[in-house]
Amino acid sequence: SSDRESGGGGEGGGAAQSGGTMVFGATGDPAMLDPAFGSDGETFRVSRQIFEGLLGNELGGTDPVPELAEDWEVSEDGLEYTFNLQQGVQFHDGTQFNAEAVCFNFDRWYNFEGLATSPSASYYYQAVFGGFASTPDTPSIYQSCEATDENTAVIRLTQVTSKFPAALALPAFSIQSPTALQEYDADNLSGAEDALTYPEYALEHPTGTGPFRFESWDRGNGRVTLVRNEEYWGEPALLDELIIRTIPDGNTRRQELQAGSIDGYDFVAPADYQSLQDEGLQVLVRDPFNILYLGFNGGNVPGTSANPALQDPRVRQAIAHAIDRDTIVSSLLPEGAEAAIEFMPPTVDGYAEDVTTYDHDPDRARQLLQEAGAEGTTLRFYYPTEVSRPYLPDPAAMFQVISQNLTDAGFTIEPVALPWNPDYLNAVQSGQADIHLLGWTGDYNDAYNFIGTFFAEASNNQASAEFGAFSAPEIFQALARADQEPDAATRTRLYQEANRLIMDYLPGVPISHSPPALVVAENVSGLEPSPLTAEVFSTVSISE
Amino acid sequence: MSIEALPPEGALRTDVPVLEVEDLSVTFARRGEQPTRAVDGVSFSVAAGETVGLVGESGCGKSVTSLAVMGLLPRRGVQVGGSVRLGGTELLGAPDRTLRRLRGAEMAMVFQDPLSSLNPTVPIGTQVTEVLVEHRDMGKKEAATEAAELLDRVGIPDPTRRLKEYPHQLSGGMRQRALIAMALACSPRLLIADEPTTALDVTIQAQILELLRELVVDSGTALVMITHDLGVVAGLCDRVHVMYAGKVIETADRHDLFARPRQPYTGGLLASVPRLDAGRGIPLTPIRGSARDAIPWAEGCAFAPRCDNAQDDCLTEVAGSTVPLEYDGPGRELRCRHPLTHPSSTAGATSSGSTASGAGR
Amino acid sequence: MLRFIVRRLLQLVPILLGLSVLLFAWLRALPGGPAQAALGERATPEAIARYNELFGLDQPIWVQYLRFLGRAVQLDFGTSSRTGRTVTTEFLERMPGTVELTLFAMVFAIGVGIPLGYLAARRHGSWLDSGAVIGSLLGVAIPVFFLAYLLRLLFAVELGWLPGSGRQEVRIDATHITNFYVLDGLLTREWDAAWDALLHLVLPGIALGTIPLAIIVRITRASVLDVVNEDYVRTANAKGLSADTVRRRHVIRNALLPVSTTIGLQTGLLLSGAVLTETVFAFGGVGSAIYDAIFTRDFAVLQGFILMLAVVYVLVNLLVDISYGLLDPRVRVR
Amino acid sequence: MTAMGDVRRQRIDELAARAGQVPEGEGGVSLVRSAFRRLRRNPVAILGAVIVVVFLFVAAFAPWLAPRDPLAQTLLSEVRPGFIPGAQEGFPLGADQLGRDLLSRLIYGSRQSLLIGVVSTVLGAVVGMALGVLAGAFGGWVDTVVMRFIDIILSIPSLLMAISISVLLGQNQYALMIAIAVTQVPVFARLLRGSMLAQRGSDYVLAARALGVKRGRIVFGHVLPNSLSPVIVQGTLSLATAIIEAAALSFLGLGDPDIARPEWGAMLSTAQDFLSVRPELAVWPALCIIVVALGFTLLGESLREALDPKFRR
Amino acid sequence: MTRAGEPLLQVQGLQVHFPIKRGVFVDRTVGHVRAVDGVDLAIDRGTTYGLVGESGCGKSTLGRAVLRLVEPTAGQVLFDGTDVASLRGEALRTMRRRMQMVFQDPLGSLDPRQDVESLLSEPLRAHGLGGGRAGIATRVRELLDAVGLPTAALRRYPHEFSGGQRQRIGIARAISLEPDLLIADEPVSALDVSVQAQVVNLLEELQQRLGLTYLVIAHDLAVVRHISDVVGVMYLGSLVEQAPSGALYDEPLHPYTRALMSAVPVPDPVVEERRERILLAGDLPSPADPPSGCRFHTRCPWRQETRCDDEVPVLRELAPGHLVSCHWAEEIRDGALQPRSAEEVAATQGVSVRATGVEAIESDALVQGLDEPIERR
Ligand SMILES: Nc1ncnc2c1ncn2[C@@H]1O[C@H](COP(=O)(O)OP(=O)(O)OP(=O)(O)O)[C@@H](O)[C@H]1O
Ligand SMILES: Nc1ncnc2c1ncn2[C@@H]1O[C@H](COP(=O)(O)OP(=O)(O)OP(=O)(O)O)[C@@H](O)[C@H]1O
Ligand SMILES: [Mg+2]
Ligand SMILES: [Mg+2]
Ligand code: NI
Repeated sequence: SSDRESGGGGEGGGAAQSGGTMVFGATGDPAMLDPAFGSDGETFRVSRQIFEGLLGNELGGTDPVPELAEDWEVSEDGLEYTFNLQQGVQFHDGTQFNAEAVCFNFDRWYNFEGLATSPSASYYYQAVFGGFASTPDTPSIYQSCEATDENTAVIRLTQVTSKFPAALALPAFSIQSPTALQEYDADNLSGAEDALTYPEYALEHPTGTGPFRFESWDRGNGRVTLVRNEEYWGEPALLDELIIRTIPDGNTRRQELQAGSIDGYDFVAPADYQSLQDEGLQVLVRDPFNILYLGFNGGNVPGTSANPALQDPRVRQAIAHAIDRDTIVSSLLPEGAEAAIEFMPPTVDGYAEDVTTYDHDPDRARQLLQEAGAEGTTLRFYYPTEVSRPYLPDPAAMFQVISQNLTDAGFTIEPVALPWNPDYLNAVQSGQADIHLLGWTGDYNDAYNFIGTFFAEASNNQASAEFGAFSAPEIFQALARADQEPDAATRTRLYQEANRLIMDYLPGVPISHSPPALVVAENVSGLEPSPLTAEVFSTVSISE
Repeated sequence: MSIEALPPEGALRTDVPVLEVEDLSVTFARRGEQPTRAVDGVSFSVAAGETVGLVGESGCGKSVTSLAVMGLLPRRGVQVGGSVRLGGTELLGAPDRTLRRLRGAEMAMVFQDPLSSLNPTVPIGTQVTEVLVEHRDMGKKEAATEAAELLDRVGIPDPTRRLKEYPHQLSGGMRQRALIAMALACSPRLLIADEPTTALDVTIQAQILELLRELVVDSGTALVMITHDLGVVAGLCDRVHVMYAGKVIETADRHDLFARPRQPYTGGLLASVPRLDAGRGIPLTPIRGSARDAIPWAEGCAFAPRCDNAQDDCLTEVAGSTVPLEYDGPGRELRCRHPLTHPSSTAGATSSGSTASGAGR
Repeated sequence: MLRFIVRRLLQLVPILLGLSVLLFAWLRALPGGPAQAALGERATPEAIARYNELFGLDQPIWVQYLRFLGRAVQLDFGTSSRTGRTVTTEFLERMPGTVELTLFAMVFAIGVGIPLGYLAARRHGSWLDSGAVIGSLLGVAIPVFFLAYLLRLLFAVELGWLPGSGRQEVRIDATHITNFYVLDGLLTREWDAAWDALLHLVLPGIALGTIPLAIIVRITRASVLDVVNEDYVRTANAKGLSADTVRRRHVIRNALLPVSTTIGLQTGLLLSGAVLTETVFAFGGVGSAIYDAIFTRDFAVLQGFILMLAVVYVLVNLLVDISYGLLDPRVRVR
Repeated sequence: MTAMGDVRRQRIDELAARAGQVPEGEGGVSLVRSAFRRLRRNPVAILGAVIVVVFLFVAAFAPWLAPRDPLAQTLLSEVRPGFIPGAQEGFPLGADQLGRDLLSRLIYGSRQSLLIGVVSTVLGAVVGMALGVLAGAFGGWVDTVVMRFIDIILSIPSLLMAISISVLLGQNQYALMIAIAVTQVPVFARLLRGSMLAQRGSDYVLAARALGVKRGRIVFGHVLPNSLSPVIVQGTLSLATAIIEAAALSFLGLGDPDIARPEWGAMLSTAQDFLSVRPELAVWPALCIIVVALGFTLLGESLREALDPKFRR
Repeated sequence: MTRAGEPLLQVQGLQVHFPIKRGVFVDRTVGHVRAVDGVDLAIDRGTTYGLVGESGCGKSTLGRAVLRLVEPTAGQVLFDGTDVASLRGEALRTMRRRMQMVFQDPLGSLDPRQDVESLLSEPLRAHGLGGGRAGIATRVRELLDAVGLPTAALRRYPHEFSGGQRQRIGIARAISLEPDLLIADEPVSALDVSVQAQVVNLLEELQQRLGLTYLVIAHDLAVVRHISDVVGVMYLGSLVEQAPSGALYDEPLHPYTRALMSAVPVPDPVVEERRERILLAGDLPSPADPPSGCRFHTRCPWRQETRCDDEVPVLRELAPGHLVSCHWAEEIRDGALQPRSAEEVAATQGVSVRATGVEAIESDALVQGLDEPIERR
């Protein structure tokens, strides 16, 4: 059967017409090219073309679908997953893809040592699986991987989690060539003084099974070149070549597309949607799969001092009533954006229609504030600079409008602006802000990926520092129960319950779900926008 | 001198004075400012082998006169009137090309400050040879040999080495010699020296003056010597023109002038200079005020405010009429209504200073 | 001359030492310190402690400094936290672009500035003069990034004559040997690549070159105005030299002396100061690398780049001094 | 003697008496005053001064001149992505991307921009001059140490320096001012030192020493005041540079964190995102920056000319 | 304070050497400019001592060293019995009150920002003289009167005056402290002849009126002779001859003085024509590297094979008050030795004579460029 498959691949390669070269404008260079160490969008944008995981995402959707695994079964207790693998798949270096390769990758992650175990290296592994073999103190939900035969891999977990297996669609869990990983010393992260040095594998030899092969990375010119994988096991890519070019400045990206130097770009400013369309360019709007919120500081992070007024639910409610979400959505966010009533988008299972809502009502806000005796409360309002996120295209504008709303309701705002990464994230996640703007784009379709990330119980019975380590046992319990519930319907109900609890408690104000967009030139076809911002370019073609 | 160096309109004539300046006037008119007349109706002539001195205090228009003769005044904002003829050829209004051909070849000039007058970034050699190349059609090599000879002639030791040096490597005296060498490169018929020794020490000044003296004697060059040092004039010039506020106010042969100055101004100048051969304590009798105190010639005699002989007719009632320059005995001209009188004897020349009617302080 | 060069090179030592202290202190003084700077999105205090231990950041400060210095002497400035490659590699990869850009900008500024300044001086008071003066004032007053947009809007988007960003058309598959793209194109005889790389220099080069252009125009003009009034120019005219000789040998030569100093200073500034232009034109040089480093808090890169740029800057100025010595015999040093 | 003669005689006496007297006229014209006079006659200077004065006036009286509250997002509800309300009744230049009156923001913006320019220049000048005085007055090893320090600062390109400082001090308008000020320090220090060293060698300083004037008085009473003119010129030019540099820092995202507070640089850099929608949003603040910078530069250049001893009579 | 017999100022073995520095980190001294190299002189009260010599021979430096405006390297300056060289701080400042200076460049020596009133009252205030505001005001008017300037000048600034008037202001300032000694460093050489005479007259008049003692420095021999009682001739940092002015003119003994004297043009054609001229060869040698033996031997028309090149001549008194430092002074006076022409001297000496001012200024373009107002971005 493998003969047939590879023959087919060869045929496909021969039959594919010359699809030309596409140049796509990205906002930054990838950090490196080994997705196991990646956590940022630009790294994943490249990874997704080179690599595939056991699962992938539904084209244009958020649901996990089989990719390198043809299908899978879960044991009754939800702890054992059996994956039946695609046959006749080869890595770009010619290595055969099989169950051993799969287990090699799982074992690789589990056995990371030293610097590879630092959060800056293997963030997603730690977020999904917890600890490593080398860190017995931190429990890991991964137990083992077994290649029961050439095409069957069995993965055992120590604990049930709703994240699994959906999380396997994340590029971080792409299956990479064991030969190449070994040959190029993939796990050998070294570090001098204050930075990680990546091994040769991650810089020069990423080897996967995907529709494109890595060709070159020209850092000086900010260009990653991928070429079609002629041996691809599935439908081969139409493009001969895909070049991902770094253009940090949004205006430059737009002008370059207008000038025809690039064929498309990501992070389109909402203001430009219309004018780009008028020029005949295609603006591809993704379905919103994100949440923007204004986080409050619960005031329990040691070593920080939040405004104590925020402990008072009435003050929190006042803030929620002060914000004019409808105007924000209509004026600052692209068409298709929605005001949010809870901390996850409606398309995710577990969304509750009937949570407590807080309408725009400045008078009510003032009244609540008065009741709480907190008129004129000064709030340190953190917002990020130099960044455009799918859920927050223009942080400065958002900040200004919300801050004006709050001022109108009787608050005093003390603005703090910090560059996004790492300053802003560090400050906000260590509980330094009174209120802050942040959001989240779902990694896969799972409620826990949203509200669990925000409000699950961390150490010493408190929520994460981002929300000021507030303590709400009923929310924690509800989330934990839901996460460990193997039955899907029950789980959904439990998550809905959790959402209601959260919106009653009001640890922050959910603001909006915003549809980010890509734009491509007129002659580009076949690019399917993905709500996860996980576009795959193999279906894209470009005409003269 | 080669034929090519001559202007095409015809050879410079030798039967006329080398330089004739007639009624030369120069007016500076800067935008937004009152026009100033720096030189006002100056006339003089210089014959071959003759040395003519222009003396006067600072700012009286000596340099402007010389620059006007050379055609070196800036075009913009300057009006030059009158006539300047070199060997019979009119220079005022002559095209730039003609002037350039004459300058350096037929007439040359030596300036006051030898350092700033030399280009600091070009070797002395080049600055000398460029004249030769320009006017005498010499090749580089030939010019260099000739330049070395010139430097030797003006008394610069080791000329071949000096040719490669830059102005700042030369001493003041040598710089001035180098400038003179450049001026002499084409054996010009007219040499104008504008205070060539003012910046130099006396011992060096003596060397330079000796050089100029030899030059006039040996080659018959006509020399216009501009200076404010009456001593230099006394030793070098045949005829002397004393200038004040842009006009010549007295002209005389050297001996006459020093023996019997007629203009109170000339007298005053002579009485102001301490003399080496006069004893200690003989008081100087200076002119009062300074050159800034001149009145416009149009109101009469510019010197009147500082003059002790001034009478009411030194100011004219008709605006624009001035005290004229008039014949005052053989070879003399004078612009004064109340000149100094001298006892008829021309003997006691050495005491000429005391004959000036002493006043001042 | 050699003595002079050695002397100037030795003078670099205290500057670099002082600079390294300053930079080191700066890095330590930053809120959160290097650990926070390096650790990613959701770092815990434990992770930070682990990190500090790992990299010896728990040692006394002077031990840290000496170690830093020891490595800096060997041109080891650590590793970029963003790319994971050594700072030195990054620098060597980025510098050629900046050098190319700077050279282009200076060639533009000199090529246009000196003739324009000279003409303005010769036509002192004419409309050309006023135009040059006003233009040069505007050149300094206009924010570079705004100018960059205008230039690109006009020449890249509207007219489509010139590429608007990057160092080379990405679709061209050029071979890179030295990372000087124009040079590489010539070396490998990929003429189209060389030409394309050159075209990519035009717009950023012009944007970057405006300020030096403005300054050169003004200094040339002022300097020519000064020189034409010098005594030695009068002497040259008195010697009856042709107008051309006077201009070439006596006016321009001397007028260019102060200009040459400016050119050197400006080159030094450009080599290290192209942050804005490179960012706006997505030009892969040192400036855009620094920009990225700032916002990703890539301190190793910032520190290393600033130090190395300071060396470049001082070296350029040394070159200027030497060339000035060659141009002006008065300051020629024995 | 005629009557006419008498008059003339009198005139002669008058003239004679005046010869050697001090010149007539109002007199007592100090160099500063005479420089000022020359300045007044220079049309370029007047143009510069008018620009500067107009903007200072606008900044001072912004609350009275601005038709609206520059912070009020009055027209926000009309704003749509890709559409920003243009000029209309009560909004002569239209609104910005948050529905605020552009004209009012430009008017208020002059305050912040000029404030940043002035404060950072003054700060830079004061510190730089203090260093310069230290080096210029004491000479010797003090001079060496100060100048080496200055060399170190100078070897860091100014924008990088400003960036490093804003990174260090965090993002606020004081950090911005300090950052710009620091980049000005070496210029002022060198300038003043150079100028003081030149003055120190002059004869009048020697004369003061010979007269037994105390050292402090020589430095502060003679050397310093006479060394100031290049500093004043540089100060004026630096104002322009500071305003532009502030704009650049805003553009790089290192500006004032309270971006609601109108400031031209910040307005220009945010407007870059709306170039395709309403280019005027960028053009107006850019024009303001250019014109103010031009004003200061013109003034500075004419000051330089006016104070240049070459032009003194 | 009235030790009448004693000279007011006595200078003994005064040396001023300026180090020539060069170095990598720290400047090392690689040589010395011997600006003043062992000068002895004495000035009696109420008399004028005139100092002449070519440019660069150290006249100004000597004058400044007397006032301690430059530090002497060696030697003594006894002013009224006190060694000025040993004074420090306040004592020196007070002592300076009694010695004042008039400068060559009248404009440069006046602070352009001060008006005349402030210029004249500053020294009074610095020394606490004049007695209060009103006292100072009257004193200032007196001073103006003394130098022949109207009170209208008070409110004016130096640039508004003519050269001669500025020099008068300089003189008024110098005499404001009622000094005993006035050092005038080329007080008239920047002025026009007529103005020069006015200033010379003023100086003489003030001397008579105030009983001042003058040290007048000039390069113009005629001026020096005109106002001095005793004239000293300097060459390369040392005195070569000193004599009462009449004696010096009548019978210059040193070859250099003779040459100098013969070089001064006299405004009288008759004299000029008769005058014998002794031309000197070459220029003044560099004081950093002065010739051995007699400093003048490289240019001396009377140079002899013996002694001149290697033996330093001492200042000998040949006639009462007439000192000269020449090995062959008597022979020259008596006509026993004949001078050679400049060409001959130059030929025998070769061209080893290095001119002054050859020292290149080491220019740090980086430093210098930045001292100008510049734009940086
Ligand atoms: N370029 C000029 N523009 C305006 N006025 C000028 C210019 N050049 C000279 N003058 C004026 O012309 C007058 C005569 O100047 P000139 O230089 O000829 O004097 P001088 O006799 O050579 O004086 P000195 O002895 O100082 O050289 C002066 O009053 C001067 O101010
Ligand atoms: N501060 C100084 N440092 C170094 N050398 C100096 C200094 N001052 C003077 N000299 C040198 O000392 C020598 C004597 O200078 P001085 O000024 O005393 O000469 P001078 O006789 O007054 O000359 P002039 O007639 O030109 O004024 C000169 O060679 C000069 O270069
Ligand atoms: Mg003159
Ligand atoms: Mg002197
Ligand atoms: Ni007479």
